[in-house]
Amino acid sequence: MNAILVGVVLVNIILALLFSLGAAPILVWIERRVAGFIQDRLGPNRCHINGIRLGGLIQSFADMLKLVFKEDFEPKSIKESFFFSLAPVIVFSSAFLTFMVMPFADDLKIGDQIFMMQGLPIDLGILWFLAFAGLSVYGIMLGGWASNNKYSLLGAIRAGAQVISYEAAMGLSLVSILITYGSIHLGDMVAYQGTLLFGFIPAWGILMQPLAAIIFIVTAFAEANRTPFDLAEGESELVGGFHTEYSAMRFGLFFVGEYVAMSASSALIVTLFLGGYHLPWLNTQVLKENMTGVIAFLVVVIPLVSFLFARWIGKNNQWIDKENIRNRESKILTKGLLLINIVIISLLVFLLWIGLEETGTNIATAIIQIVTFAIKLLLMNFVFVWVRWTLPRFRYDQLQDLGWKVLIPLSIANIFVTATVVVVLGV
Amino acid sequence: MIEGSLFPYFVVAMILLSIGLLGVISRKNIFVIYMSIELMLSAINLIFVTLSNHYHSMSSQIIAMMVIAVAAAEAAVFLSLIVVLYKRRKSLDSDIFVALSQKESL
Amino acid sequence: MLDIVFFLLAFFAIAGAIGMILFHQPVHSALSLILTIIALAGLFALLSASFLFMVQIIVYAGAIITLLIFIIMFLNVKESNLPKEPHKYPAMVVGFVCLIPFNILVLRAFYKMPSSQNIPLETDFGSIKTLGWELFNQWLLPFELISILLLVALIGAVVFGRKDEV
Amino acid sequence: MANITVDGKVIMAQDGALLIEELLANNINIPHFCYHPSLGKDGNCRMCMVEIEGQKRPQIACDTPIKDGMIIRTKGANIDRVKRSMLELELINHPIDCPICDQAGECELQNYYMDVGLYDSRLSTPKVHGQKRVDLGANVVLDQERCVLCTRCVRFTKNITKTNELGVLSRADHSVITTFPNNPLHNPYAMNIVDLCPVGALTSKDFRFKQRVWFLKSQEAICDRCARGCSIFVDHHKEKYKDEMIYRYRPRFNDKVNGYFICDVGRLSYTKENDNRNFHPHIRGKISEYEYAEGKLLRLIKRHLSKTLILLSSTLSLEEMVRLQKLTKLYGMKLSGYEEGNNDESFGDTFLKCNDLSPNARSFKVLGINSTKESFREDLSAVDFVLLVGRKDTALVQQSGFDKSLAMLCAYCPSASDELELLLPIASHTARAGTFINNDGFVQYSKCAITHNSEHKTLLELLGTILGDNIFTCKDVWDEELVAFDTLAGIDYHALQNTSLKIVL
Amino acid sequence: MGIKIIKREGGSFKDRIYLPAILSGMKVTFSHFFKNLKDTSNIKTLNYPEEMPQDITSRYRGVHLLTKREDGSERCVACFMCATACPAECIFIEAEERTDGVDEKRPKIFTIDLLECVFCGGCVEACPCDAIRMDSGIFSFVAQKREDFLLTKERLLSHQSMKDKEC
Repeated sequence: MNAILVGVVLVNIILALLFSLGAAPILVWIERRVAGFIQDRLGPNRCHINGIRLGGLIQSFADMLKLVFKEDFEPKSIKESFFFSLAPVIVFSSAFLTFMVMPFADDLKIGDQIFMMQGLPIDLGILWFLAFAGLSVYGIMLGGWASNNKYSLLGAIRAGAQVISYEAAMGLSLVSILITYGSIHLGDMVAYQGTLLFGFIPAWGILMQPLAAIIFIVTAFAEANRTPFDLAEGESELVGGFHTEYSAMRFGLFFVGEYVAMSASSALIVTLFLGGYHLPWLNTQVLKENMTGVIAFLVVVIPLVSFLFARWIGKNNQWIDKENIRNRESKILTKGLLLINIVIISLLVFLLWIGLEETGTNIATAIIQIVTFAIKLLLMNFVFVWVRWTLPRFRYDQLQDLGWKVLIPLSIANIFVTATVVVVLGV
Repeated sequence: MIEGSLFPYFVVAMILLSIGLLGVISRKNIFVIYMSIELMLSAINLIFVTLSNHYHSMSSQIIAMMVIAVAAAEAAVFLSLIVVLYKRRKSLDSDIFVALSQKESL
Repeated sequence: MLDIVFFLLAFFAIAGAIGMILFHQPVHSALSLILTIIALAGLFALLSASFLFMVQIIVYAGAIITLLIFIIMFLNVKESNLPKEPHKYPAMVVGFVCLIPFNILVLRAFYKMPSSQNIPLETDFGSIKTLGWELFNQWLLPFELISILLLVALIGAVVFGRKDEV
Repeated sequence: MANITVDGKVIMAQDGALLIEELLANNINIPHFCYHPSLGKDGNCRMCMVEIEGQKRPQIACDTPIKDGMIIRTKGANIDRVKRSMLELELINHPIDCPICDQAGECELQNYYMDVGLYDSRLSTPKVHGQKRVDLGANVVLDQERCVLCTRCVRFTKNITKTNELGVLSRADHSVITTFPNNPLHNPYAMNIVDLCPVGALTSKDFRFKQRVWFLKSQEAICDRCARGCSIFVDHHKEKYKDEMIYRYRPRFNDKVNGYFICDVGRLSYTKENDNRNFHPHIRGKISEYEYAEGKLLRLIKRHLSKTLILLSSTLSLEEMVRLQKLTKLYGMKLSGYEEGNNDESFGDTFLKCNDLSPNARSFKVLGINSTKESFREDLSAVDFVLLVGRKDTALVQQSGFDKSLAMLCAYCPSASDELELLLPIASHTARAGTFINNDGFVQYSKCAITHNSEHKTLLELLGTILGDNIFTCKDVWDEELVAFDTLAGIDYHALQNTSLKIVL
Repeated sequence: MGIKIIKREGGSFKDRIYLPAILSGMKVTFSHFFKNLKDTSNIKTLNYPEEMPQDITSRYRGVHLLTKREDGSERCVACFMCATACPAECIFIEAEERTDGVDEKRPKIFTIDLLECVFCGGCVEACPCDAIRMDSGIFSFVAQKREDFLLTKERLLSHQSMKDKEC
């Protein structure tokens, strides 16, 4: 039993690490490739390990490696060396800790033990996110202040004012969501979203609380310092903003921290508004009941998707020079895909054949929900990237106007409306 | 030895309270004075929360929460006051602000 | 285990507080105050006040001290604008000596307190639900008063911050 | 006196003087090649045409005496056409090799061509080619094609140096300037013809192709080669990533001292300003930081104080000397200006060069600095520490039997420095301003102060630090110290800026 | 003259809530993304250095070259016009006397610091002898050391003009 406990906790921690830290290079890659495609360019596609490019994903690892081995330069003008080093650590760790409470799947029941599928099994839920999102601004402000550089300081002050003002709107928009769900626990919220509205529409947050969803998504962009709210590092006017003076891994921590924060924001948006780990119309209970059908469906769908993907690879993953080692990649990838398919399909068929017990069903449900959550997370991250390469940056007064004059009144109005509806309906 | 006994929490709270008092007494930097006051409020909060744990009563926690709310209100007023004062006097010395009531001296 | 956690948190809280009153630069003081605040939040968590733990971090660390640091940076205080404090350490020593009897008095009172009932706390003690229930049933009037206080403080801050006032 | 009207403006002029002189004196632009104030009129270039009321044709201004009531036009369609025609004539055989020509940028022909209106040649006949590189001797190279035959050079050798090396050979458009067989240009003022030549025909072998003149910046200075103290321009330029280089000295008109000319030796003495300038301070033969060496100098002086002899050079400026004198008086040091080998009987002549090679030895007399051999010997025997300032003749001191501490402040790198306690570089002659008194008693101010990469301090700055009285510039020295000298009464710093002032020695 | 009053845009409710505009912008970017994801062959990116740009004309302002006379010697007479015209001051010339009878003067040293050059073409305009040109067609100049970016006279002379290559 104890082995199961350790195993599940380990799996949880590894998953949290994978979704946050492991996502960083992938997100960097997505950012670059999506930017490339949106702008009719290719994006990074050159870096390879023995011919394997994975569409340019290797480039991210190469860049990480570069950041690790670069000279960790500290300008002479910096007097507060300790705070200068501390700042990226704060940014990174607060972003990282934020992610730790996101539920990847419904509570897992093995035997008679129930496990929360989170990195840290704390049921503080949404408050945890608010707390650490607020702390991450210390890193930015300290970094900017300790850099002893006017650009950095301006960037830090901008970031500070921005986070303080948007936190208010974010908290207020959350209140109406809390009223709707009637809980602060993320698990309860996701469970609520597994139910059906009027019997046929999934009761996802974005449908229940569209206004709160918009406000929350906007403020989440601002909290993660992403375009169109990335004034703290507005390179057109502030060089690099708060991280102007940083280099090597200290810059790397800021860099990764930004992506982890973005990932955490995405995870929260998914959890609050996009049904969390639920597939539409398939909440945990339904999924468990129809596990056989789902597996049968997967047996059919996975090879089909893989086949289409292999065709896409064959068409688009050619290298200009036919003799080059990089040109072998398509064949290797196709073969690899085939191998994975055979393994997964045979496993699934085997499972279908022997039939699943209760624990097996629970684990299978958890796996499906984790995959669902991962896909939703990835799509939400894609939205972040997509927005970045579509929208221009705000001017600073516009940013504050939007925060104080639009979002806060709107969210307060939303609270009123929601509360009224809840009281009237007597839910 | 600690578990079950809440006395160490009171000790910590009293030490923090004393340090806050010392800060108010000895420092002239108006920011530090403000922070010392905040520290004292926090120390009192710790006493309240410990008492709440001691008496199994939520009321002390609610009082602690209200203290935090008062601290937030204080922060808003105090910081806006400091900004105005600093812009006029270019100093953070609390001795300079003794003439706060005399309008013509500002 | 909990003892170690308590000692660590207590150490950080006191170290932060001492640093706060000793540092000359207000930014350093504010940063060491954060250490105290977060350590105090940890102590709250140890006392099973989980909601207050979050509130402490969100409101104190996340908002008040952020605002404080923001203002310190915003004012761009130079070394020459900081007050000279020649009597800092003597005043502290004198204050310390004066405070010893007071502390002993208060701590004796706490020590004499009847020991707590040795019943374990309810599982949801300090959670948001129980706290909210208590707050909106028995403390409704103080809660509203606090709301008014916050509103007044907000208006006061806006009035101070008005340009034509200066 | 006569009243003349030039372009509608009435000018008071000397009756009977040459018209061109008065026009140039009134800053009226009048093109001319052959006329030169020091050489007089010749009237062969015909460039200085003006219209005179009452005369049928345009007249040359350089050969027209002024009469009262003359009405003259230097502008207008007619005169422009005449000027243009003259220029076209000059340019028939002139090669278009301005890119190669050293004169480009300060060429009068180029300027007039630009003034008169750019046009293409109307001639289809080929140009007459001459020799491109005729070595006339004495550092002068002639390009016969570029010559406009103004004969300034010929007249210079005839009238000024009276050596008559140059003449005009052949006729019509084959006429060339040349030397006579076996009689190359050979006189100590020969390079002045390079300055005289209005076009690029005569170029200096020394400056040839070294630098384009439009890059050069000119500063006024006084030549320190001999006691004459001719006025010169220092032409210098700082190329990117390189140090300031002085490319040439040019004579600066000064009617009191040198007129329009300087001697070739003085002209070529600029090389000493470029060579051996960037050397490091040495302490006992080891390279040292400048600040440290400066501190060492201070310590050496403090250690010895009244046991110090300061041997100053006659190349120092008046200001530096008076400051050194103040230093010695303040601490009871000895001061001597005794030098050997400053008199070269073979150097002088009757024109500009003089036998006395010290640029500023007269100042010793003005300030009352002892420069006799006897007192030098006497002082030397009484001291422990000798500081050579601006000079490097350690041999003089050592031969006199002195074997104690020896330090040196000098502007040019000496050969050996091992036996020296301290060797500290100071700014050289063109790197600092200063006042010099020439052998006729003219007090002259040399303004040229070029900043070099090495950033060696000037002697005045060093002394200002040592004395600690914040007097660092020549102006301050004049205001604070030099006013006290009776000999210099009536001379002040501002008056010196533009003129040479005579004092009675 | 009538004053033309242009209607101020952005006043309507649809404009003021911004979201439709944001969504339409996102639609545009997504359509690009999806088109390129579906078929990367439409992307115009060249896989440099495997693929080289083919559209460099002789008017392309590339790395400098020094032209030669018929006898193969340098055309440059070291007149410093290019150095005078250069806004980046990246041309370093040292002149010397030329004694072979072709001309009088030539550059002993002619160095262009490509790290400082801004490729403005001012030197080409200024040259009276058509001695310096930028039509070498070299659009990329790579080196491993700073010294290698100092183009010496020999290297400048060795660059081939596009115009010469064509004929």
